[in-house]
Amino acid sequence: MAPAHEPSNGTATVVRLEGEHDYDNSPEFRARIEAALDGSQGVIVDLTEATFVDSSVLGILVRAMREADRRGLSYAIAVNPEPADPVRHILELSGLLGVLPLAGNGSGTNDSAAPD
Amino acid sequence: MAPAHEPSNGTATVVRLEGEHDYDNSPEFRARIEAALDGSQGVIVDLTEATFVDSSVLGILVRAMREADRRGLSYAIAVNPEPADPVRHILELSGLLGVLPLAGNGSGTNDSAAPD
Amino acid sequence: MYIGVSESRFRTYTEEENIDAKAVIRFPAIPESVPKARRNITGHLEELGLENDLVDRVRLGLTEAVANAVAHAYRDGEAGDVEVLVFVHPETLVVIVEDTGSGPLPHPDGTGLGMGLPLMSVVSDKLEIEGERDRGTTVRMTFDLPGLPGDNDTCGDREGLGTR
Amino acid sequence: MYIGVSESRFRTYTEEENIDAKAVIRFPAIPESVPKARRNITGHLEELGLENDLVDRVRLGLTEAVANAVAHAYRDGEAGDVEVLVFVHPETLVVIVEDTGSGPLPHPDGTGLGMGLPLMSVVSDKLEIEGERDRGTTVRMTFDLPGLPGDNDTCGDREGLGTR
Ligand SMILES: Nc1ncnc2c1ncn2[C@@H]1O[C@H](COP(=O)(O)OP(=O)(O)O)[C@@H](O)[C@H]1O
Ligand SMILES: Nc1ncnc2c1ncn2[C@@H]1O[C@H](COP(=O)(O)OP(=O)(O)O)[C@@H](O)[C@H]1O
Repeated sequence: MAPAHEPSNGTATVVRLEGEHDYDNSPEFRARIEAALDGSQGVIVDLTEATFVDSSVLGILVRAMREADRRGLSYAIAVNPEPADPVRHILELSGLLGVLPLAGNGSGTNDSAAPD
Repeated sequence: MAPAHEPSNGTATVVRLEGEHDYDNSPEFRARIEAALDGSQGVIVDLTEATFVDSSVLGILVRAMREADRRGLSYAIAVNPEPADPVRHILELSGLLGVLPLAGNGSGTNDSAAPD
Repeated sequence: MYIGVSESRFRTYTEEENIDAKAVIRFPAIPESVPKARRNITGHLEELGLENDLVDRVRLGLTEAVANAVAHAYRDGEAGDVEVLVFVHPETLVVIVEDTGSGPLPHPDGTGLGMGLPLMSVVSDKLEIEGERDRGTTVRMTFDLPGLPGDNDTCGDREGLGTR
Repeated sequence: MYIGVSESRFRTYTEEENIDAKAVIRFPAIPESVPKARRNITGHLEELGLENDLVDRVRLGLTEAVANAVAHAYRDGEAGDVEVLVFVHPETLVVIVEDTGSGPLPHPDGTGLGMGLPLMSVVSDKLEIEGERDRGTTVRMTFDLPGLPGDNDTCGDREGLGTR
């Protein structure tokens, strides 16, 4: 299901999630994000087309942020700005909207975790 | 309260906990165990004189185990063998009796996390 | 109408409280059951005409509870089932997720970030966990239904949950 | 005798259930209150003549709940209080720990291993968590008292908790 090569945006690889992601299919997402961290100078996770994420996905997002930080890679999450967007709502409920570095709407390369 | 130099047993440093340890005083324990990991080839945590530990202490014990493993240091926990011992009971309740490497009663240098 | 699940703690709830179960479903405790259970419950929530905020919260809470049964309940033995019961009790929506596994046990070696239980408690108005060693875990989440006196602003508050 | 705690969810419990509170104590939500609350409750448990297994479990559950209020409830604002209520309700011992902080929220950045909530659920026969955003969290742990029909072996099972 995962594309063999993720599209890359400038120097950052974009990992796009579509549809529903949970404990069942999140290992796939983990593999994609790990490959992206290994193969580029930064990662943008695009959640604008995702319709559901659970704590296993949230855990992967947090761990990847730490890993990007440790390696000095840029890292950002793109979320649908609509307040009613279910994934935005889940990030709010989980308290992660204030923790994860958000990219400009759906496109940007906001380097919230820029190398020093 | 913590001795400046922990007694060492062979090549392992013994970190002994007495009395009740919880969220309030566990930072002290964390500092002692970290110093022991830094300054020796192994650590024995002696809980035989401890009368209470909470999850903050359990978390430190688990993290130290991982750290010792990573560094190739020996690591063992000495627990009172009495089934009624409250600290043994807490380790049982938490499922950690099967996870932490237990030393022979109160003395041994069981190297459950021996360097390879 | 209550669909009997033998030897289930569900029975106690539904009989004691004399309520009509909206849905009782049993799934094998395997990863594929997580999205299945969520999709199944979504149908029932839509029938009930609940608002989106509440639907999002119920879907997340249910997913976490089912995923925990799959991930943790049957670690040391044969995999069993996970059952989901949803019903409307006068002024609340109740979601019960039950397994017959180990009972709640910490697993400090786990790969999770431990967000499941706090999330279940955030999304619901009340979270209850009962379990017994080797006899399984029952998670019960209660959601106040909006439009009822006094409960209204609970949901409102939660909707506006801060970003830090 | 109930010692009134104004604006407390305790009031609801004790009034609705018409019970005699064994102890209501309020502590500032600071680390020193964790051992203080535990020592205080231990006195009450001894008065009740409970067996060691149960005393160990109650002490651990209480410690975890108070430590959570201290560590998590007042992260984003002024530190407040944590209140502890203990009472015997016909066949159970009930321990309630309440704060007026953030309400339950996951903190994935935390340093904890996330063992507190599962431990509270392991030690007690029932764990209930209620909370409201910015209005605090109430944790209620119910412990079956031994020697009562049917509940006896619950405790027995728990004592024999496996080593893995
Ligand atoms: N149904 C269950 N059966 C056994 N243990 C459980 C169950 N649900 C939760 N637990 C225990 O509670 C812990 C915390 O759960 P949770 O907060 O969802 O975090 P995570 O699943 O990320 O570890 C789990 O690691 C597990 O040890
Ligand atoms: N009283 C509380 N107020 C706010 N949040 C809480 C409270 N108790 C628990 N939490 C949330 O639940 C999470 C899990 O708690 P716990 O299982 O005790 O793990 P830990 O304290 O190690 O993080 C905490 O990290 C915190 O985010």
